[in-house]
Amino acid sequence: MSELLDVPVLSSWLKRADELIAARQAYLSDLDAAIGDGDHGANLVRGFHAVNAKLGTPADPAALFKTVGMTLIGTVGGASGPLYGSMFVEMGKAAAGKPTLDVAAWAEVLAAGVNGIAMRGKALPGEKTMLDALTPAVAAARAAATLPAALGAAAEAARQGAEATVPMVARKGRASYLGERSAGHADPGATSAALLLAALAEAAA
Amino acid sequence: MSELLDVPVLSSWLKRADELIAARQAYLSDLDAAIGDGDHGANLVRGFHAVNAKLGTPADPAALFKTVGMTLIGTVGGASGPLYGSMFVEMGKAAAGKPTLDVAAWAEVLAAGVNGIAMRGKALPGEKTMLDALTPAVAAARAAATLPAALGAAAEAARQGAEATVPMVARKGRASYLGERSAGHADPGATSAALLLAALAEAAA
Amino acid sequence: MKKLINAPENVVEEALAGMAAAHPHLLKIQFDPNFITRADAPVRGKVALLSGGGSGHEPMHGGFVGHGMLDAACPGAVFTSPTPDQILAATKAVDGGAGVLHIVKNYTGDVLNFEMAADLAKDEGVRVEAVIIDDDVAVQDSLYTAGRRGVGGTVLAEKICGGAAEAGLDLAAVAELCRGVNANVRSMGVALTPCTVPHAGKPSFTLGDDEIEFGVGIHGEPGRKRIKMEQADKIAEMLMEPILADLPFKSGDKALLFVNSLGGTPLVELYIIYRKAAEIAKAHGVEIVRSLVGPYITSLEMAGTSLSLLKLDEDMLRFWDAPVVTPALRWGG
Amino acid sequence: MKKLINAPENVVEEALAGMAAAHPHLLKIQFDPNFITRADAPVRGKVALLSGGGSGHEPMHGGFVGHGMLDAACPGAVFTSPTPDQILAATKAVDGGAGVLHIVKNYTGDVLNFEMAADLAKDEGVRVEAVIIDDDVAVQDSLYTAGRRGVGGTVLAEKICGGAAEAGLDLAAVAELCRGVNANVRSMGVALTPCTVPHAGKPSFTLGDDEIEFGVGIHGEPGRKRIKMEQADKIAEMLMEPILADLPFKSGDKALLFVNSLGGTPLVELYIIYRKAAEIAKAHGVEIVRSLVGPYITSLEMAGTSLSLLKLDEDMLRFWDAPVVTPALRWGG
Ligand SMILES: Nc1ncnc2c1ncn2[C@@H]1O[C@H](COP(=O)(O)OP(=O)(O)O)[C@@H](O)[C@H]1O
Ligand SMILES: Nc1ncnc2c1ncn2[C@@H]1O[C@H](COP(=O)(O)OP(=O)(O)O)[C@@H](O)[C@H]1O
Ligand SMILES: [Mg+2]
Ligand SMILES: [Mg+2]
Ligand SMILES: [Mg+2]
Ligand SMILES: [Mg+2]
Repeated sequence: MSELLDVPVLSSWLKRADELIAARQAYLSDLDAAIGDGDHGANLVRGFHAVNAKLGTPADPAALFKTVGMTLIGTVGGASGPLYGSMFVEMGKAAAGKPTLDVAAWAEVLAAGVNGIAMRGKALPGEKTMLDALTPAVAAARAAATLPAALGAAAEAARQGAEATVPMVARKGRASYLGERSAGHADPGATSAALLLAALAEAAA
Repeated sequence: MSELLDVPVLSSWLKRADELIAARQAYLSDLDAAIGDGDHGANLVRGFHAVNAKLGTPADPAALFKTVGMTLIGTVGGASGPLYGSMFVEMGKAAAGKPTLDVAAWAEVLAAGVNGIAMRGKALPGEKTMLDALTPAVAAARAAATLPAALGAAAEAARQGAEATVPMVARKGRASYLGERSAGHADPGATSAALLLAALAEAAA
Repeated sequence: MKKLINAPENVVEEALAGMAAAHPHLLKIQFDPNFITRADAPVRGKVALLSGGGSGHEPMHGGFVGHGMLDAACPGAVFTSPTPDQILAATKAVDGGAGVLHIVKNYTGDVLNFEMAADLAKDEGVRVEAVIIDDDVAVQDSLYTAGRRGVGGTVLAEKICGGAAEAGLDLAAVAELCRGVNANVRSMGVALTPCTVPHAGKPSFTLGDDEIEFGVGIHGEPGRKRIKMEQADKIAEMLMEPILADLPFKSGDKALLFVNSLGGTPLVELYIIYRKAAEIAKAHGVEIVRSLVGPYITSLEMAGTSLSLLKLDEDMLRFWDAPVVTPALRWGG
Repeated sequence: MKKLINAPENVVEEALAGMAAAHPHLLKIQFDPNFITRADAPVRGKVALLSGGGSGHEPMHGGFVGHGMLDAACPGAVFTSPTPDQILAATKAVDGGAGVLHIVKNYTGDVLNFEMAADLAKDEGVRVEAVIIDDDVAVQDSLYTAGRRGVGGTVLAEKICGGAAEAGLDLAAVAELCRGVNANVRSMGVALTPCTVPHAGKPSFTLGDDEIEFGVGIHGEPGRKRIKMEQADKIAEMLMEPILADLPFKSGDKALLFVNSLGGTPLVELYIIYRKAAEIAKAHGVEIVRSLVGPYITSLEMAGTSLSLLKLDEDMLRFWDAPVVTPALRWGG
């Protein structure tokens, strides 16, 4: 595994993300049906299919992230479209001018993306959203010394973060309407966020 | 058992008819659901409840039959309302001036009633309608020597006539829309007609 | 059975009370016998239009009472035709001196009850004409049946004749127009699920998860055949084919296409069907110049659709476009 | 899942094509990005009204496009909010120089997508105001949630603001009126059955034969509580009580009562509910001066109803009565 993320690796990330999400579509939608409206799987499948169809051969990571972000914004809809879209748009801004990303750069790019979600959604960790997977992933990436370690640790932190949403009471998004009844189910957005980071770790391996 | 039908016996007939129909409401409606629209039981329950509520103490059989006929016409609706209504209205006309009915008079009153149905519905025996129970009942009543024999034979003939509708293909009423698919089910109107004549035999016994 | 009702025996009366409360400016409602008239009935000198039938097909007919459509509607029990006393009372209530047209769907029960009522009304000096609507091509051989059923074409006949009566046509002319609409409209329906009549308490028939009832009647009467579920485009084809063949519709005809929900089928699906049905009509050379899409003649909560295609002449088009102000159809007024 | 569709992924586009075919005089429909505008858009000098949201709630919003109501509607995938590019394109298409009001139902997805679109439109020089509708009293504590959901009140806001825009009010005034409608309307719904989103292929939740979901959302979101089935009168009481208490409605208030079908509940049941709800309002001293009864904001084929009660002032009443010519609401035009 290389110490740098470049356009080919990032492209294969998005391909793997598409595969993983398609494979887990029903599961994601079931999670959403339990505490939301049951479309999260379909929303992301639509988005990541479109991303892979549109991607082409971007000049650099910044261009790649921007295309991904704009495509997600234009095809996903729902809450997750603007949120994941903003994440990639912000990642694109943070990656500006960098032909490749080393471990430190990647941690900061990811942090910028996650911050984009937090700004757009006005959410904090602990409110049972995708942030509960992504915030620990940023911390794990920042703490790692090598890129492989960072990707693996981020994926694992996101997985645990998603799991940790199970007992939480939702305060943001559709699940919040349920109040206490939202506890006992994993958050679909946190679960899909963990899948995205798992896809990256696999793609870069 | 008396050799004459008078107002008290005829009144108890209608009471017994109401009971029998209420007890078989679901069965009648199920028969109607199979080849029609499933309301025959409810239609007749509504009608015979109303008849018993309205009946009072009519002056003679003619008045009694007329009240029954008009009440059925005013409360049953559907095909069976005008048909059974016409039957009783015609029975009233045929019974005019007779304080009691002996076996011969009863056979002719019944015949007039059944003819009323045939005229109103423009139907012939063999078309899978209430006429298939009632026409043989008229013949049986006419052939009997005593009133008890006439009532028993008419009830039995109607029962067999209703059973005989099972293989028939409907040519009249809602069941006719089914064409060949109407075969294999007893006609609900023939079945309720047999119940009416059974109620009379029981009430007069 | 989960329904927003109190007791099954009160469904019709309570719904009528709700209609009266919701539409005080449009409707007057009488109980025992039950009938609905437009608020300004009788309209002097105008031919009055009266229709009726079992309840459970709402908005038909009560929702079509008002300026430009029906003068009166007589609701029977659910799926059961009204009784002659209702029809008689309504007929007398709306007669404005120019006579009353009874628009009757061809079901034995409806025909018999309307016949009795018309006889009684005539005895009382009211001029009555009756037109029987029988537009359902699902029932094929009319020699051996009670004849074709009256379905979606009824809605179109009521609107068009309502416009004509408002325009001042006399009883014979409105009746003639009504017969003309009936002669030029063909309909066919399909059910995806049964419905449950409140007093029956259970579904009127059963359908497998992958079965549909093709040619179903509006009372849940079994249809032409039970077939496997198909895609919307195929179903639109299967409905349009016998409709087009039956009149027959010819290239150059102008027509109104009515895509109706039987109750449980949502609008989004009706538009998918509309798209294909209009395409088929076009391919056949029939120009669709007017449309109606929605739940107008329903079977309680039954899922499914019916298509009606009406060949329009100038008069029908003009009276279709004429103002109508009723709870369920309203424009131009 | 038995539905009159072809492929789940084509539902929205095919239904739009059907709408375009059925209503050529009223609507123009654009694809990719998908949006619906009134046929005469942009209307010079008039404030334009735009709304949107997931598909599956028909006739909302596309059925409300036309003279006197919306200038544009943006349909997302079924139950999924539309995307900013749709909203941006529609905003530009209907801006007649007087600015565009975005009427947004309060769901995170809708709010975020409309926000992004409004930012982009402003960057391109279009004046945009957004009003968030949040009338659903089922969601109680708004400090710990995404806030109350936008439901039936949306339909009323769109009609009333459409009338105001047609009358020449400017963007600030129409937006202010819209906020006023939202501040004076309260809604609550109950589901008797779930619905099935085509691309999910199975019911969005499950309910026992004797259970209902009280306070359900229009996307099948679980509601306040799951309770045993009750009679219609009791359900009307349970819906009206929190609605009346919340504004609170006071004796002497004039109001509009909107009894909505979530899709699968037939009109006859809505009128039974209407009857009791109007009775309760009256007992509370609230005078119902206008009504709306029917399937206007639906959740596919879900059985159930929602009630909305809007306290009317003179302006709202006048703009409610103003002419409207859309596929789903039409009068006076
Ligand atoms: N305000 C918010 N901030 C961050 N994430 C959010 C917010 N609201 C919702 N989400 C995330 O979005 C997910 C739902 O996405 P999705 O189902 O696609 O959209 P919708 O709720 O509009 O149907 C939730 O599981 C949650 O993780
Ligand atoms: N033309 C007819 N002549 C005689 N009997 C008829 C005719 N049409 C229908 N019937 C009888 O009426 C019965 C149906 O009655 P019912 O269910 O109450 O009315 P509907 O068919 O209007 O729902 C049939 O079973 C049949 O016996
Ligand atoms: Mg969702
Ligand atoms: Mg029947
Ligand atoms: Mg019947
Ligand atoms: Mg959604």
